[in-house]
Parts: sequence; C-alpha cells; structure tokens
Amino acid sequence: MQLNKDDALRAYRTMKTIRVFEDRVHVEFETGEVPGFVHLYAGEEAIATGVCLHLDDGDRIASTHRGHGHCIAKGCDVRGMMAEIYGRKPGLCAGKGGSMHIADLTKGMMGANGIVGGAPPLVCGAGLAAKTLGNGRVAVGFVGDGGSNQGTTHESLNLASVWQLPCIFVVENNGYAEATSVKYSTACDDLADRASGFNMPGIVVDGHDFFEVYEVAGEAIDRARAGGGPTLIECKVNRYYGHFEGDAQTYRAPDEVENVRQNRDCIDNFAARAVSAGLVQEDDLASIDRDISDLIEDAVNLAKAAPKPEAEDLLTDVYVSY
Amino acid sequence: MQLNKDDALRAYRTMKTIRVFEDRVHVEFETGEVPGFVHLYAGEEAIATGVCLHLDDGDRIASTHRGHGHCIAKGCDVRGMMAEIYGRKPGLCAGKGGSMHIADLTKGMMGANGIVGGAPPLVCGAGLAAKTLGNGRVAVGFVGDGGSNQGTTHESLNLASVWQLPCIFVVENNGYAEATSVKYSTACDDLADRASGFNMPGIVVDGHDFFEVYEVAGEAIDRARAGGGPTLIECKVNRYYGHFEGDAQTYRAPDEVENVRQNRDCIDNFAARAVSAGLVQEDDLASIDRDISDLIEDAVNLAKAAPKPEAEDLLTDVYVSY
Amino acid sequence: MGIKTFQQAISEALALEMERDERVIVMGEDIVGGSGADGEMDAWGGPLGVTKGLWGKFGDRVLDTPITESAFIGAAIGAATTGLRPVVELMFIDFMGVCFDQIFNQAAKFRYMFGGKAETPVVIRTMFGAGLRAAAQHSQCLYPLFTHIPGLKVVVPSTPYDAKGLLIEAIRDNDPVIFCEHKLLYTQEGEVPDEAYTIPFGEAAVVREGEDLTIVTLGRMVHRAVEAAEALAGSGIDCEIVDLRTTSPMDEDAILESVENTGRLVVVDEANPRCNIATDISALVAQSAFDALKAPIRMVTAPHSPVPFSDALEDLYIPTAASIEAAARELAEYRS
Amino acid sequence: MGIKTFQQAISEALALEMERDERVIVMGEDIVGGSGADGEMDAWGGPLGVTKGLWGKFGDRVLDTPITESAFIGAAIGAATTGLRPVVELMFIDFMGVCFDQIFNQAAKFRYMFGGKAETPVVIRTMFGAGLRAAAQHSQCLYPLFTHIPGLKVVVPSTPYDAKGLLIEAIRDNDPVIFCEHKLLYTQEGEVPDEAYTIPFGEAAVVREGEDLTIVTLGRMVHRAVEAAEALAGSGIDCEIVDLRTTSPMDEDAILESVENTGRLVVVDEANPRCNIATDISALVAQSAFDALKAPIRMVTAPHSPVPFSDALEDLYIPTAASIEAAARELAEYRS
Ligand SMILES: Cc1ncc(C[n+]2csc(CCOP(=O)(O)OP(=O)(O)O)c2C)c(N)n1
Ligand SMILES: Cc1ncc(C[n+]2csc(CCOP(=O)(O)OP(=O)(O)O)c2C)c(N)n1
Ligand SMILES: [Mg+2]
Ligand SMILES: [Mg+2]
Repeated sequence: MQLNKDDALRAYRTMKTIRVFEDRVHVEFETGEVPGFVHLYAGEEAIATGVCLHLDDGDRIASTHRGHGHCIAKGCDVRGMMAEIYGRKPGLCAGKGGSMHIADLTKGMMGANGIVGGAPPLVCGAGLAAKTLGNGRVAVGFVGDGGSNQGTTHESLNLASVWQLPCIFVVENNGYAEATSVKYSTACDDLADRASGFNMPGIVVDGHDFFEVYEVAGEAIDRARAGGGPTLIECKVNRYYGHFEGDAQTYRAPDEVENVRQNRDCIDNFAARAVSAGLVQEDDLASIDRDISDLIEDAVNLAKAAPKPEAEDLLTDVYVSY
Repeated sequence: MQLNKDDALRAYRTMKTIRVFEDRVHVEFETGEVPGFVHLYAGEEAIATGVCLHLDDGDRIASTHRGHGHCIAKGCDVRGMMAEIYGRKPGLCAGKGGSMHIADLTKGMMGANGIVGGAPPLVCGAGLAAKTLGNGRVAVGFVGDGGSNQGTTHESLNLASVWQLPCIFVVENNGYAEATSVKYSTACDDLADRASGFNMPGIVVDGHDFFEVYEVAGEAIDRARAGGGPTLIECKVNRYYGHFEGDAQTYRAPDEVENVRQNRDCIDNFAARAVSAGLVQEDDLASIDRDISDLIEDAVNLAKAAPKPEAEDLLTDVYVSY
Repeated sequence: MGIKTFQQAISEALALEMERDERVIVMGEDIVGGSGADGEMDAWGGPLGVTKGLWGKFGDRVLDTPITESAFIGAAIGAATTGLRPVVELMFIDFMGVCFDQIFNQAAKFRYMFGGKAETPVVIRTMFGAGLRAAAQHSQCLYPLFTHIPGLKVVVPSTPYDAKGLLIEAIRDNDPVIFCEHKLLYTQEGEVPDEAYTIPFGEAAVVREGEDLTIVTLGRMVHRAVEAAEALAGSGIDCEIVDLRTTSPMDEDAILESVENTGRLVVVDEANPRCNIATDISALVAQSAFDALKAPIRMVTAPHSPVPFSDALEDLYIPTAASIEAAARELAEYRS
Repeated sequence: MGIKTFQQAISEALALEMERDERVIVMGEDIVGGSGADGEMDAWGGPLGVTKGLWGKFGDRVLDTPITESAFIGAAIGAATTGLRPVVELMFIDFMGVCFDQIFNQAAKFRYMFGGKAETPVVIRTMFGAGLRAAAQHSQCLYPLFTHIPGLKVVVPSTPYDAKGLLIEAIRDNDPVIFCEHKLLYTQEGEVPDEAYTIPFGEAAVVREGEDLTIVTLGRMVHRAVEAAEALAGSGIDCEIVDLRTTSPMDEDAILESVENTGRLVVVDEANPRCNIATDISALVAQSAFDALKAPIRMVTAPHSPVPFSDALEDLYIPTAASIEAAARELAEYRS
C-alpha cells in the first residue's frame, strides 16, 4: 500500500497529536485538576492512526477505556475532548461522559467504553447497519489483550463471521490488562490465533510500526468493504504510562518502557523512515509539531477556563419520570 | 482402553436406561400429564455414558437443558428423576426444579441448566475446587453446539487453560440449536477447532460410537487427573426427538433421523459389537432390558401416584424476608 | 378491525412497521427457524410462533442469530446508533443475565453519557412471567430490574389492543425500550384495528372505574384484578383498576388521581416482592397522596422465592384473583 | 482493638477467615496484581489495594483472574457447591452486567431449585457508589437489583466495624452473599477489634436514637444522615437513624418499631429512585405501620439519570446532608 505525502503528513499529525495530548494530560493529571480515571494511549499511536487513516466519517469505530487515541484518529475535536476530560460544559459530551466515554457519532466514533469487551457487539451492529443499508461502510472495534478474553469478544467474532459483516477487530495487545500480564491471562500464543476458530483471517502485526498496521488494516478494510467479511488483527505494542494515571507500575521490569521509547517509538521511527525515504521533509514535521503544540496548549487553556455544567443540565438527555 | 465385561454391561445398562426413560417420557408427555418444557436425550446416549463411566460420585459434571441422560449416567436415582419431571414431592428436587433442573450433588451431578452456556463456568469451579483440595477429582461440562458459541463457554475454556484445571468440556454437537443448524450458527468447521485458541487439545469424535467416546474421554480424564489440564471434546451426534416435546421439526430433512436410527444407533451398534466380540452375551442384554423395562414402569407409576408438594413447601429452601 | 390475539397484534405491529420503515429489522434466536438446515425455513417463527411469517415477507431483514445474546443484542444496539431501528428478541426475560451489560451500561446510557449526541432506537421484545410450569429460570418477571435503570423505557401490555399500539410506539421511539410480553397472554383475544396506531408511553389505562378502592397493576395481573373486582362488586365494593401499561415512564398522575378519589390502594405485581413495581407505587402514593389514604396500602405479589416448577406450587406462587380480593376486602373493612 | 480504616477491616476479615478455614479462597482481577509479569507480584492488591498482602500470606489461595467475570464468578459459584468457600471480587458493581446470569440464575437459585440439596457459600465483594468522578459505568449503586432477587443476601456496610463483622458473617454463611463496599468509605476510620467477630444479617443498627422522625438509610448515606441529624438537632428536631446494614434479609422490625415511635419517615438511598431500597422501605411502612404515620413518607435519592461525570453535576446528583435535612424539616413541620 503506497502512502502519498499528504497521507504521510496526516499520519504524522495524528500520531503526534495523540502523543502530545496524552503527555499533557499526564502532566495536568498530576496537578489534581483532572477528575476521574484516565487511561493514556501514548506508545500505541500507530495503531489507531494506521487503522483510521483508511476511514472517513461514515465508517464507524468503537473503542475502549483507553480511547483518546481512537477519538483523535477518527477526527474528534481535540478541544472538545480536552474540555470533556476536564468535565466542562463545552466538552464533546457536555461534561457528562468524561475520559472513558468520549463519543462523536457524527464523526463515526461510537464511544470509548468503560466496560472491557463492551465494544465488539456494538461494532457488529455498525457492521450490520452498513450491510443492511448497503452503503459500503465498515466498522472497526478496538479491544485490549485483556478484553479479548471477554465472552462478548468471542461472541462478536462468531456473529461477524456468521453474518459476514464488514467488521475489523483490532486487538491492542500491550502486554497487560491492568497489572496482569497477557502471558498469565491468555491461554494462547498469539491472540490472532483465535481467529481461525471463527473462520476469519487473524494477523499479527507490530503495533509500533505504522506502516505495517496501515498496510494490514488497509487490506482488511478493503476486503470488508468488498463484502469479504471480518478480520482479526492483533497489534503487539507497549503502553508508555501506567494502566491509569496514578499506577505505580511496580509489576513492570524497570527498563521495560524505556527500551521501547528509545528504540521502537512509533513516531520517531515513522519520522525517520518517512524522511529518509524522502516522503516528507524535516521542516514539514517541525511545522506540524508547532501546530500541535499550539493546539494542545489552547485546548488546555480553553478547558480550564470553560464553565462547568450546571443544575439545569443534570436531567437533560434522559427520559425522567419519578 | 480395554473394556471389561462389567463395564460393558454397565455401559449398556446406562445407555438403555436413558433410551427407555426418554422414549417413555415422550409417550407420557403426549398424555398432557408432564408439565413444562422437556428436552429429550435419545440418540445421544453414548456420550453421557462414555464419559461418565470414567467418573465416580466424587467427580463432578454440569449439564444442559437436555440433562436426563447426564443425570442417569452420573448415577441419579431414576425414580427420583421421573417423580421430579412430574413435579412431585418425592422428586429429586422435591418438585421444585423439574426436567430442566435435576441435580444431585451427592452424586456429583451439579445440575441440568436452563441457561444455554450456564454450565461451563460452574465446571471451572468444580475443577478449581478439585485442584485446590488436591483430591484428584475431575469436572466435566456438557454444552451443545448452540451453547458452544456463548461467551461463557469461551471464557471458561480460557480460564480452565490458564489455571490448568482438571476440566473436560464435552460439546454435544447434534447439528441443531432449536431449529437453527450448526452450519448457520457457528463460524468454524469443527467446534473442536476452537480448542487451539485456548492451548488445549480439541478432539472430534463420533458421538454415536460409545467406544470412541469412551476412549477419548478416558484419555482426557486421565490427563486431567494427572494435572495435565483441560480438553475439549466435540461429539458429532443426532437427537432423535424434537428440540423440545411438541416441536414439529419441519426444519429437518424428512429422513434425517430415520437414517441414523437405522444405521448408526449408538445402542444397537454397541450391542452388536460387544456381542460379536464376545464381550457380552445376548442373554445378559435381554436380562438388563427386562430390568430397565420394570424400572421405568415402576418409576412412572410411582411418579403418577406420588403427592405433589404443598403450601408449606413453597417457602422452604430459600431465605425469605418480606 | 376484528378480534385478534395478543400474538397476532404483535405480529401485525412488526409487519406494519417493517413495511413503513426500511430501517426496521427484526432479529433473534429462531425467530425464523430453520436457518442453515435441510428442511423448511420459517419453521418456528420464535418458540411460540409470534414472528412466523415475517421472514416470508421481509427476507433478510428478519434474522436468525446464534445463541449469543450479548453479541446480537449488542449488535441491535450498535445498529440502532448507526442507522437502523432494530427490534430484537430476548427469548425469555430470564436470559437478560447473559447480556445485561449491553442493555443497561450501553444502550441505556448512551444518550446521557454522550451529552445528548446519540440516539438508540432499539426495541428488545421479551417474554416473561410464570404459569407455564417452566420453572425458576424461565418464569421470572424481572421488569423491576429494567425499571430501576434510567435511560430504559419499559412496557408491559395487558391486552392485544395495547400490545399493538405500544409496540408501534416503541419502534418509533428513539430510546431503548424493553417490551415485556407475558407468555400466558399470547392467546388473549380482543378488538384490534388493522391499521397502525400508537399509544403514548406513560399513560396508564383506567380499565374499570370505581369509587371505593384503587387497584394498580400491570400485565397478566390486570385480568386477575378485573376478576377480583367483579367478585367485590357483588359485595358492594367498587374498585377502580389502573393498568400501568408502561412502568418507565410511569403515569404517576393517573395513580395519584385515582387514590385521591378512593383513598384505598391495592397494588398487584406478579414480580418478586422486594424493590418491585408494587413497592414503587406504594412509595409514590405514601409520599404524594398520603393525605388521601384512609387505610394502609396493601401489596399483592409473588413471594420472595424462585418460581417453583410443580404446578401445585406454581399456582400458589402466582397472585390470584382470590388473593387480590382478600386484600381489597381487608382494606375496605379497615378502620384505624 | 484499635482505630482502623474500612479497608483494613475488610482485609483483616479476609485474612482471619483464610487462616481459620482452608476452604476460603480469594479471587478476582488484579487482587494480587503482577501475575505473569516481569516486575513485582502483589503489585496492586486490587485497584484500591484492599486485598494487598493476602497473596504473601496465602499464596495460591489468592488468585488473579483474566477479565472474564462470567467465567471466574461462575467458577467461584461452582467451587462453592463443590467444597470451597470462595470470596470473589467483582471489581465494580457496574460490571455485574457481564456476569449477572451466574449470580441470579445460578447461585441464587440452586438451593431452592434443587429442593434444598445444594449450598452455595460464595461471597461476591464489589465496590459501588458515586463520588469518585468515575462516570456512568463506574459509579452506580445497583444493590436494589440484587435485593430484588430471592436467594441472594445483600450487605451494604457503613462503618469499619460493621464491614469486618458482616464480611466474616458472609464468609461463614451458606448462601450467596453480595457484599457491597462504597468506594468512598474505604478510608473511613473507626474502632475495630483485632479478633474475628460476626454481625448477624437482618439486624439493622440504630446509629442515633431520636423521638421526632426516623431516617432509614444505608452505606455512605448513613454518614450524611448523621450530619443532617446533627443540624436538625440544633432546631430541636430529634432524629432516629436506622442503618439497614443488610438489605436482604432486611430488618423490618427495627424499621417499623422506629416509625411507630416517631410517626415520621425519611428514607435515604443513594441509588436511582425507581424500584430501589427507598421505595421498598416506604412501601413496607405504608403497608405495616400506616396508623403510626403522622406525615407523608419522604424519599431522598439520586435522580432518575445515569451518573454524570463532571464534578459539578455529580455533586448535585448525590443526596446531600442538606437535602436530607430539608426533607426532614418538611416532615417535621407537616400538618395535614
Ligand atoms: C467488564 C469489566 N471488567 C473489568 C474492568 C476493569 N478494567 C478496566 S481496564 C482493565 C484492563 C483492560 O486491559 P486490556 O483490555 O488489555 O486494555 P489496556 O488497558 O491494556 O488498554 C480492567 C480489568 C472493566 N472496566 N470492565
Ligand atoms: C441463554 C439462553 N439463551 C437461549 C435459550 C433458549 N434455548 C434453550 S435450548 C436452546 C438451543 C440449545 O442448542 P444446543 O446448545 O445445541 O443444545 P441442544 O438443544 O441441541 O442439545 C435455546 C436457544 C436459553 N435457554 N438460554
Ligand atoms: Mg492490555
Ligand atoms: Mg444442539
């Protein structure tokens, strides 16, 4: 799959936006001003980006508790996301959802999800809608290594295959579910191996490698659009921060993350390869970096200055009777 | 695995008892005197029998809605079962459970189950108890082809493998879940294929062939007892009656069952092979047949004559406060 | 117009809405029956034949599913947020336990949690109630559990007319609706217009007017209440019967108004007694119509036990016209 | 004896019972933490550290699980019927939706459905409640759902002392128990004896005696009720506070006795308002202590909406001492 300059710049912009967004939330969280549970996606950017670059607003994704990266890659407004994370009224969900529930249906983003394994059935639904309406759309469900064990995930693989739905299931295997290693929780070598029990292709890719994710996802998405049914893609990757903000991570080997950051960082490697291949220039990237830096700064400032929802907002958006 | 004469006679007695029991319930149901939903096991006797012959009261099984055969094979009192099916006070569950909920914990029978996919998690528990107590016991979970798709089943396969539990999962693939073919509901060729996604052996056997079931189950049970972890066994089989009593079965090909009854009946074939191998004599079998015929007649008469539970039984066996 | 069964009313509602709106699809276990098999298709139309015939008319928009309620009910929910209006069958309400998350954490919460930016027009049709000797895992009511959850609308019709009008309303509603059909009502007959019509949610029906005592109830118990009221009329006790029709939203005004007139309240609920609809209504009245009450409130419910299998026990388990009558008599005679 | 936190009380109860009875095992997601990883074991002890240290003492009897609640809670239930006495953690009560079947159709029903021939001594520990800005899927109460189900016992402790005694009782009980821990109470301190002791189920605690008005409540709301009562005492309104401690079985006598004395009832429940504990108790009193009532019953609960994320909204969502006080004042001043 050939990447043109525009796409390469979009890919870089997306990955870098996610990274800077997450690094900043990490810093802001420590100030105590960010409420609730926050799960950061830093380190895994190549996956959301490599998949979503093939999609437009009419295609759907459903996400996990670690959803910021998917939201950004699917085109959610970054300022609206930051305001949401701060629980402010101009937030994407009016401050009612928070980090774990960011959604924007108009962008085809069906929602982050606080329930591990919550997304796969919903993604079958989006695939069913696409198939029934015959509109050529696809639906992508993200699920972690931990979430891949949930019954909902297996049921969804079966259903998507039985109905030959245009669905792609992307397992983000970052080695841990909270503090538990995938080596403990999961009785198989590769999670992609489970695909064969559901008559669909199962492919393992290096989740740090944008190009690999982009290519494999592209093939799966094309196949799905063409009526060829679902695919399971397992991306092996690392998360840079703790399970959630506040996690001391003593279950990890001391140098585990540092090694990856130094040698396998998805953004560094993408930039190096794209530049050395002459696909993009250092300058292009530097200018994108400046944009992003301004954007995130602006997003945080806006969020902090934004009003919180008020009493009259408590009971809107729900049928109420009591 | 060599079968001695005693075991062969036990096997025959068990299979035949199940068959005569089920044939009789079928007849009795038509009189309108048997209440509720009744799912008959006729045709599948070799499976329950071939598995349970390796077990004693300290080993556990958990069953499905189609549980009569498992109960009988695991040693539940046949008269108590019949009385239960009639909803009578001397029933195995005092008339409170009925056909779908026959259990006898003292026999290691953890219960039939009205919830498809209900048993596999419970069986993990029995396996965990055996492993924790170090008593060398095993636990067997039965599940249908339909039930094998449930998330609970997949989760249980993973858990049993992760914990290396002494569990055996027996999929009774009779081709249908209610009126839906396994070819439609299940995105894989053999259900046993799914075992590899959970790092356990997955074996397909002919569920009409007692000897094959007995041998494969024996190996799996021995391995489990020795700490070798779980196994998935798929038994391909046919059910002789409808999904439940009252099912017109128009979804089946007209001659489907008749063919199996003629050529592949598990009891006929067992008897023929056992006699021709000189393992048992025709006379032995005929005498067992007479016993069974008397037993079932007696069970039905007792059940019909037995008292129903009364008002004072309504609120026993539950904590009540209101 | 004509006399139709509850079952026909439901089937008609589905067919009319599928004709009217292409986005309406129907799915569930064996709601066609015969998929993938060598014999006939549409062999079942659901275990009791309620959806029989739809597949012949609407083909691929009527879908059999594997036995994976989380996946296919979740899929109905996901499809509802992305352009369809699915009606999905949870065969027995008792099976909610294998798919409850998709219903109460996903469907019920999207609209609020996403700040009003999602609509989830899904209907979950399901069969409930005791009386079929179906034992503990196939006889529960459980609508109180759904009623507890904000974001779900819950319908419990008692007549063919209501079933049709409320189901069409449910299909056109943009929130998730749990549509609860009592399994012993399917053969119930009544006048049902041929064309489509809707009955708004949150409007109870006063199925009998009376001066002395209010009976609030729902589902199959409406008929037992009517029986009781007829017997009571013979003794000069004139009962008003309020059929809730929907438990969420619930018609508080109708209940309060009636109790303000009669001053006496019996609530009849086939569900188990703790945190059920009977307690809900009793509490409402004790809070909002206290001054009108001339006597204690009486609740008539199933006992706090699983549903027993034996017919002898099950008949004792389900509230009867006689038990309703007894409760009403006690209240009518009550002097503080 | 000594001042201990709610969290310590729970941890102590688990350790004492594991020492006393080898059949007691503890399992759940990351209740050890670090399984299979390259760093430290016992890295978490559950997401809030409540079970930290148990693995060091009891090794293999403390088990991390995959994220498959149906399988491992079902396994705890199956193990309970076959010789163990598992205490299993459902991390957040909100996750009940992925494993509810094993709890309410399996564990809850075995004893009755099998004619009294099965015992299921399992404890499901779970964290509930709002206030941590954890949003709609991690902040629910949901104990009313478990309370509705016959066959389950439901515990909602409010103090460290009660938490320890009730948890030991739960572990020794032969029925399935849902043990609900409010996530904002873990740091609550109080006197807790070092040795094992039990508190029987179905015995409420009168945490404050009073003459004018009864407040029945549970969990974290007990503390808000106490605050309100102190404020009210200043105005000469003397409140009695009944802390339910267990919702199933529930101490009806304590409630009725108190209302018979005071004639006025406020029920405070953090749960959503429909079919919850507040309605349950209101209904009980309206049925069984009607004559004693001098005023309407008032329920103070969360509104009928999902739990909002924003701190500003969440603070409005949860019942406060001020809202309890206002309700009580209204009743105290009530003249029919
Ligand atoms: C049904 C359910 N069980 C448990 C949790 C608690 N929980 C939140 S995230 C998480 C770990 C998820 O691991 P994984 O799927 O690998 O995703 P990752 O965090 O690694 O991205 C757990 C156990 C939950 N939110 N939902
Ligand atoms: C969770 C759940 N979903 C649906 C049903 C209804 N039901 C009962 S048996 C059955 C078919 C089961 O098929 P299979 O597992 O193949 O077993 P078989 O009947 O063929 O022995 C269905 C759908 C149920 N009891 N529980
Ligand atoms: Mg992970
Ligand atoms: Mg089958």
